[in-house]
Amino acid sequence: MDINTIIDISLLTLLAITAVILLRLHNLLAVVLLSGIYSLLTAGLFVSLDAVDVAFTEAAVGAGLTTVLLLGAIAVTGREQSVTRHSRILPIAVTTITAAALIYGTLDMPKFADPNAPIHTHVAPRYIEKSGEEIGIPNIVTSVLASYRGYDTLGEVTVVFTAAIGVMLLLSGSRKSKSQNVKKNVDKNE
Amino acid sequence: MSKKRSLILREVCNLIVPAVLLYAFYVQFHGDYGPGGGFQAGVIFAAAVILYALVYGREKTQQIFPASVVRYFISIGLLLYASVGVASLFMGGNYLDYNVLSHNPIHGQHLGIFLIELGVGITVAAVMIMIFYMLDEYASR
Amino acid sequence: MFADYYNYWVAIILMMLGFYIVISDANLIKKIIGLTIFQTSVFILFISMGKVEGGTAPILADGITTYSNPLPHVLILTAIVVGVATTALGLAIIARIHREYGTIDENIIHAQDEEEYEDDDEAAS
Amino acid sequence: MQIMSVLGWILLILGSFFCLVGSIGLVRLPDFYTRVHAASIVDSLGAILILLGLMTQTQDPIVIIKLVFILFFMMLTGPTAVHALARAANLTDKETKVDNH
Amino acid sequence: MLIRIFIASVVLFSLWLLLSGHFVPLLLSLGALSCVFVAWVSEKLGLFSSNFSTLKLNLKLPKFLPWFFIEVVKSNLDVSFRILHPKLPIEPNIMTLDASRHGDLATAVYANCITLTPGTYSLNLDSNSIEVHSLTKALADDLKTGEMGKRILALESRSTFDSAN
Amino acid sequence: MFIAATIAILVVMLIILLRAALGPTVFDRILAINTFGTATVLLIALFGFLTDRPDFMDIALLYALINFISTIAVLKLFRYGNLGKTPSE
Amino acid sequence: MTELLQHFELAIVIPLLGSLLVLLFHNYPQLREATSIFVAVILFIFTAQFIGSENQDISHTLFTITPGLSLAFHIEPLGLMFALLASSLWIITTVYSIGYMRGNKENNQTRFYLFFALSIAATMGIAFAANLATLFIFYEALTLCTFPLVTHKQNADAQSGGRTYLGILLGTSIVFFLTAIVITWLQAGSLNFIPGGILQGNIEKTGAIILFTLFMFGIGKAALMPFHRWLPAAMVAPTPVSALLHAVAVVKAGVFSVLKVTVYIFGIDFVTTQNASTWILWIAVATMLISSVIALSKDNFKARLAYSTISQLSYIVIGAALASPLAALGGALHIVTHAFGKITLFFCAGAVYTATKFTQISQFDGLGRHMPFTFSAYLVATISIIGLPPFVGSWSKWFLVEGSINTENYLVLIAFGVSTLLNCAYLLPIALRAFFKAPGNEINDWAPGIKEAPLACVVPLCITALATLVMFFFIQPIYEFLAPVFIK
Amino acid sequence: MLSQHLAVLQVVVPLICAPLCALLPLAKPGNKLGNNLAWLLATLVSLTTFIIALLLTKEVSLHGVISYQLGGWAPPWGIEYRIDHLSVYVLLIVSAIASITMLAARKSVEQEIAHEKISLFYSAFLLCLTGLLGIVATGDAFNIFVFLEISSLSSYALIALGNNRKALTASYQYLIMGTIGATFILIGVGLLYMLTGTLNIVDLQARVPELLSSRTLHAAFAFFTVGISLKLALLPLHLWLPNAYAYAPSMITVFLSATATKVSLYVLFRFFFGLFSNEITFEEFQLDKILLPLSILAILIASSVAIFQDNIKRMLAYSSVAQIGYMTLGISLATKSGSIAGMLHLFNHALIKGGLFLAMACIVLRTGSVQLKNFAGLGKRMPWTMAAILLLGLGLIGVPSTAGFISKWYLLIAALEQNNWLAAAVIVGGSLLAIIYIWKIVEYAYLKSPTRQSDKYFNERIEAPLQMLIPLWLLVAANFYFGLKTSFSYGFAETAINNLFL
Ligand code: NA
Ligand code: NA
Repeated sequence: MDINTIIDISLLTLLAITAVILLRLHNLLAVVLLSGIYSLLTAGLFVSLDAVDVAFTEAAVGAGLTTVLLLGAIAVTGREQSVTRHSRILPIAVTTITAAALIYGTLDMPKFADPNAPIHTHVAPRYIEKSGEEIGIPNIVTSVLASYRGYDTLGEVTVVFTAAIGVMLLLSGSRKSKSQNVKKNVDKNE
Repeated sequence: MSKKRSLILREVCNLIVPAVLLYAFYVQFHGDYGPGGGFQAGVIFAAAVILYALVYGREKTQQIFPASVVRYFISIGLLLYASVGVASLFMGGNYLDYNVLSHNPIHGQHLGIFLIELGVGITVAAVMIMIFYMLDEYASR
Repeated sequence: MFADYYNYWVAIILMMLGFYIVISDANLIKKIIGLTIFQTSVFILFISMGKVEGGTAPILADGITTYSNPLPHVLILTAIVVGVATTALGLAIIARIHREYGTIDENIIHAQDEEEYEDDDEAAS
Repeated sequence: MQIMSVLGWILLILGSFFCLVGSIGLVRLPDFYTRVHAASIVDSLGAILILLGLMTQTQDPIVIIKLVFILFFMMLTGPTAVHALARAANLTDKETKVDNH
Repeated sequence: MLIRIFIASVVLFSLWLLLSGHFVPLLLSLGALSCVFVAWVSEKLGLFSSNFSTLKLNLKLPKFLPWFFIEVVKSNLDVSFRILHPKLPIEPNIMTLDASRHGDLATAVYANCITLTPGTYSLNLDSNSIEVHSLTKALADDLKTGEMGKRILALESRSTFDSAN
Repeated sequence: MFIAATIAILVVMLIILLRAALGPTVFDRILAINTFGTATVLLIALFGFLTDRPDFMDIALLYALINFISTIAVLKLFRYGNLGKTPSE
Repeated sequence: MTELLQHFELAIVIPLLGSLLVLLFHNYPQLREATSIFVAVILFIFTAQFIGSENQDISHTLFTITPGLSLAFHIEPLGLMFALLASSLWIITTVYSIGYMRGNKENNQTRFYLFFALSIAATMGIAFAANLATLFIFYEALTLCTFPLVTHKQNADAQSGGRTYLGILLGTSIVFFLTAIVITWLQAGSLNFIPGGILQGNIEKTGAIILFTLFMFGIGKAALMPFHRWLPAAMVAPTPVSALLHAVAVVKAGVFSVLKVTVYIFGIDFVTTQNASTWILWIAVATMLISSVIALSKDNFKARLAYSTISQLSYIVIGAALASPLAALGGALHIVTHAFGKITLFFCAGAVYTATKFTQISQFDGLGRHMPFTFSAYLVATISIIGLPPFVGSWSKWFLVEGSINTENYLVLIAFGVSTLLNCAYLLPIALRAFFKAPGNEINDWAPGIKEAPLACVVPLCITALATLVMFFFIQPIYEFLAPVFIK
Repeated sequence: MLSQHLAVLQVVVPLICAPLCALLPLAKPGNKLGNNLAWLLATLVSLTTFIIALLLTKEVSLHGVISYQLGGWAPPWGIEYRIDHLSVYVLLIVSAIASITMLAARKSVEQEIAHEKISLFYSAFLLCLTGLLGIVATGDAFNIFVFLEISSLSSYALIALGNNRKALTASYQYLIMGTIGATFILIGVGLLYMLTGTLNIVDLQARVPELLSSRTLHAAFAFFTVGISLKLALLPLHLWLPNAYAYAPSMITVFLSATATKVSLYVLFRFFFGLFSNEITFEEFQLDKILLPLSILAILIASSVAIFQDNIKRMLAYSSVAQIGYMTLGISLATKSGSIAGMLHLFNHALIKGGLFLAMACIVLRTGSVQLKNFAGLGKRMPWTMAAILLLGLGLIGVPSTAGFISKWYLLIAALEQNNWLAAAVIVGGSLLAIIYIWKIVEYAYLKSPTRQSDKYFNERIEAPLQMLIPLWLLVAANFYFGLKTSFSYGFAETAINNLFL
């Protein structure tokens, strides 16, 4: 077992522990903080899986931004904790079935990190081999992100834009009371 | 007395914020070579502003980054990105085909990527700052 | 067998833990957190797919011949952004819900809604 | 070169050692205020030694510079965060004490 | 103001050069632009009023750091020993240090240094004093002798002349 | 040697996680998480060397920053119930 | 002119235009009602032009909606007969309506005349439909156009009556009729009405039985039990509506469809060879008898008439289900004879209501002396419906009886006998009461004021009553007109 | 010059105009210029997308499939826009409904949305339109996900803007379920990508057949199907829909009800028959075995629940769940004609339900409520609106000569072709239930007198403005046009499915 595998397995195990703690904790602030840890660990894992760009983003977003946003929301709602619980049977059933389906799905997966898996032999090789001459920049992820699949990224920015529009719609200004409007309108008509 | 209470924080913030802002630009413009790019830069830029707001308060932050201006940048970034595509249409290529942006395809690619990453950075930074403003303003209402 | 699929299996377990939080917890914010965990774990699954034995990060450098697959990274970058956008919007909605209902406990909100149905909901509340 | 390698070794091992000690302290010590001291070990000597150790292991000036930046950054932010944390805890404790009386 | 922006830009640009590693004209000019922009924003944000004194203070650091580093190592060893000791020999207490002679910045640095040394950390700041939590009595007494306070005061005193602006 | 240090850091992370789980106060958790962030920075830095691609220090640098901001944000929220209020008391 | 006549589908357009004019004149009641009568007359004249060309195999396809669904019309004897019946009775009913609506000072008269005209348009569509799809479209249109008429009063009764009306008619048509049409399309590849049917050789025995059953129940307007309840429910409508629509247009559209399906989709021979109709026959017989018994128990005049209608409709379904040419011919004939008889009865009910506001039979004691014309006409129509000469109703019953003998269905024969006795039992006593019983309390109070309903009411009912007598003697041309459809 | 770029312009035009719309000056009290400009822009953009869709339709009819390489990169390396009969069909529906919605929207939006948010509102609308069009136009599995999220996020925000606080909880619930759905889709896409190395749908279809025995492929299929079903609100995953539609701002309900689930259904079609194939979907995965019972339950349960709703928007929302059941029922018959019928119903239902909700918007504008008891006497007070509801209701029931009838006709044919009597019974039974709930409205409007809260007002005519009535009656006309002339609605669906089926 090489060090990569050790790190990989250790981080995954840490992630699992974090997730279980998260599940059991009901103090919102603690949950938010731990979800930050979860993100940090994930980002660490991404580094070990060679996805540095993703790790970079996950760190900035998952551990940083999301935490701040969650805290911002908690600033509104207060650190209220769950008072009631749902029944557990349905959620357990649903997750179990989903997990079973996924595990079933893994059974015919190409092995982890197998260089001959179809995923590594079709489409991707072009990016690795040709992006240097076609795009001319060393970061292949940037080449694919911004050029080969630049349209996805346009969509991604649009998603971010949408979120901003949505948040502004929801949180800015005042709520219009409907009953008042209707009265006004009826008066106008009469 | 009050000034001293958060003194450490303010001093450290004064040091860190410019560094982080600069770092954001570094990440923005070095995305071609290493990890990072417009999105990450935007987030880092926003993080710097948020840190400033945490320490000095939102109102003071909004004097320098007013919500009304940030609101425009949200659109401007996306428009920049989308109009690179429109430019390639008018220069005879398909949408977002950067090759046609310059006589040399590689130059075109560089230019295109540079512009769209800039668009991403602008929008993301503006959006994140805006969302923070909105949530915080709402909390204080 | 175990080492071949360990990444995937743990990712699945993580996904299910997140998924379970989403559907079982009554606290709206915790649900959102569960959602981010669920999604983050899906990202792990994706990134695990992209790993190549002996490969390194897909940033061209002299002397390196084996790179991990960049495409999953690109997809997940987008997915992360989508995720944070969803979270932001969800939190904004929660903020509003708290103002309107005075709580972020799903069951209490439902109870309030039910009462209102019975009262009769002339569009304005 | 050899010296640097050995030095790096020592620094890294020592750094790891202090990190471990700090984390153990974090578990062993009885209350929040004492645990802060343990956390400081990780934040100060643990981090410093490991980062210094890493600096000995590369010739790339950019990497070294970045490590310096990280170190500088951590030394700046770590105590600030701990201070803010301790102050917040302290104030909160005082408030609850006042409430109780 | 313009001067400050200029100086800051130059400093920032040197940082940029250190970080970048890619010295192509495009990146350099972008870097320059970024630095000017950041400097301008920082000025607007009012970050420089103390930043320059901090910078100057940092220039004095080389003399202070070795002593401080040794202090840090010593206290680290001490605290480590106590943590690993089966009996956990600690006697936590809180005390107040006089900082009336220190300026704002120096107080901040003083408090941070206290925090950086394991075994002690600053709990609270006051205009004239720093409240300190220490793990043992001995460490508290060490602090009370004021060695660190004096050294930090020395750091500051030589840079007070330009903190007036 | 990187391996040893890496493993040590992983163990450190595990232990810190324990404290984060145990709490008992929010401050304990914040402290643990802050320290966890430090450990992660070190892990990433080590990892860059481990895989012989040490030019990814950016990530570690970013972590240090993010870690700081979220800690400050939590504390601000805890003290003022609010993130952006000007602390003028 | 002959060019114009080629376009017999104008029979639909004329009442549509009429409805438009009614809408246009909504502020001028005189003009509005004059228009109604005028258009009715035009329609009748227009339709009558086609007598003689019914066997010329004229058909038009207006347009095709989608394969299988085309809007097409043709002229054949059965349809022309139905069209003539409806358009002629429309004239009379319009006159009657004017008297009734004014006499009772009903609201929303424009809407009434509007939907009246629309209903006639839909009926014309049914009459001339050249395929099942067209028939179905107008069948549904008729249901919808008559709904506002049924619920004319807009009160709670109207609401619940309308609900049953719409629920059953729309429900059965969508569930059974539509399904049957789709099956027909899938099996035969066509929906056209072809003499001799289109299903022969395209469907096996069980399929045929199921399909026939689906059709018979799907055509809810034929009021086979258990889907008969809409008919009594629809009696909340103003009486002219009941008269025209529930004695003529709607129910007759139902049995007309039954006949068309039997004759032109299945073919009488095919129904016979497959025994497709056997159990529908018994349901019809049961409906006939049970509804007669129910009619006996009803004191509400219109309700009794409604159950009588259900019973009489079953005669026609039996005619189709017996699957003998003569019986089917009898059924077709019964459409006409029952229409004249029953519309007279409804006119009488309306006249009584207009004159006295009485709705219950028990209130009628001695009423005949104050309203002699009305009750004489009632008596005439009753006898025609019972099937006694010299009234036209006797002919249709005769053919039906002969058909049942030919097919050796003696049980049906007996059922006819029983049903006739029941007819007598629930219809005759009303006339007897009115003429011979001593006036009840209510009439005593009212007596000086009671007189015949307005002329516009009385004249039409006299005309229709007279028609049952006249037609008895002119049965030969009607027989010759219809015979080619059934007897080769 | 732009004619060869129509495929991408279809999506990019609204995408670019959304930020432009957000840039318009915020309205200040007394100054509506910005708001009116925003409305004008959104309307023009919607009409433009409709025109582009028409041009694309012509193009596809004449020359077949349009493939457009985004960024100039050939698929599978770049993202491909791939427009065939099926996509054009849905593009037309979406853009047409968007145009109708925007033409009618101005007054309703002015009333329901806070003044200063109106330009943002239109921006969000355009984003939603962008997302929906993008999903349909793309030929790339991951790109579907991205545009799905654009449309979803904007719909969450738009739904939450409803004036009742339940709009917020509805939106939140939609957000959670929608995100779970999207994540499931992501998992599905991920597994497919893992097996094949490609994201291009055409490329995927070429590679899938040799993987049929792979259990991973089965899992991918399952996750994709469940994910889409969540977005599609297929019973029992429909929980988010009723409240979302009931409490969203009126015009948003109009738009979403007629487009959002339709686009999800499109994705299902694309996925079942374009990415996999009908053989694989039905023979290998036996999808029909699960989809059929679910569809049947959806029709019966949702229709029954609709009957008991007093909030008419909620009633119509439940009706939508039932109607989705009809569409999936068509698919689950596992035949060409079944899928054609499902597709056709997608088209017809968009017109009908869009129209019904638009009528609800008129009623909300004038009376402020869509509670059943509020409908008393509306037949007189809002004659044109109510007449439209009646006629569209007939369409929903499936009365002949309406578009709804054509759907049921083909569904029945498809069911009976298979001798599937149960399905046939459910198709017609659902219509019965529709009669009941539609007739509840009709009775209240025409047969009940208004409640006497304020006699003075309750007999006044309060007909909706022409700005809304004209679009409404356009939809009514379309309901009858497509009920009498099916050469486009059926013919195109037929070609689309024929091209898709093996
Ligand atoms: Na990048
Ligand atoms: Na310390």
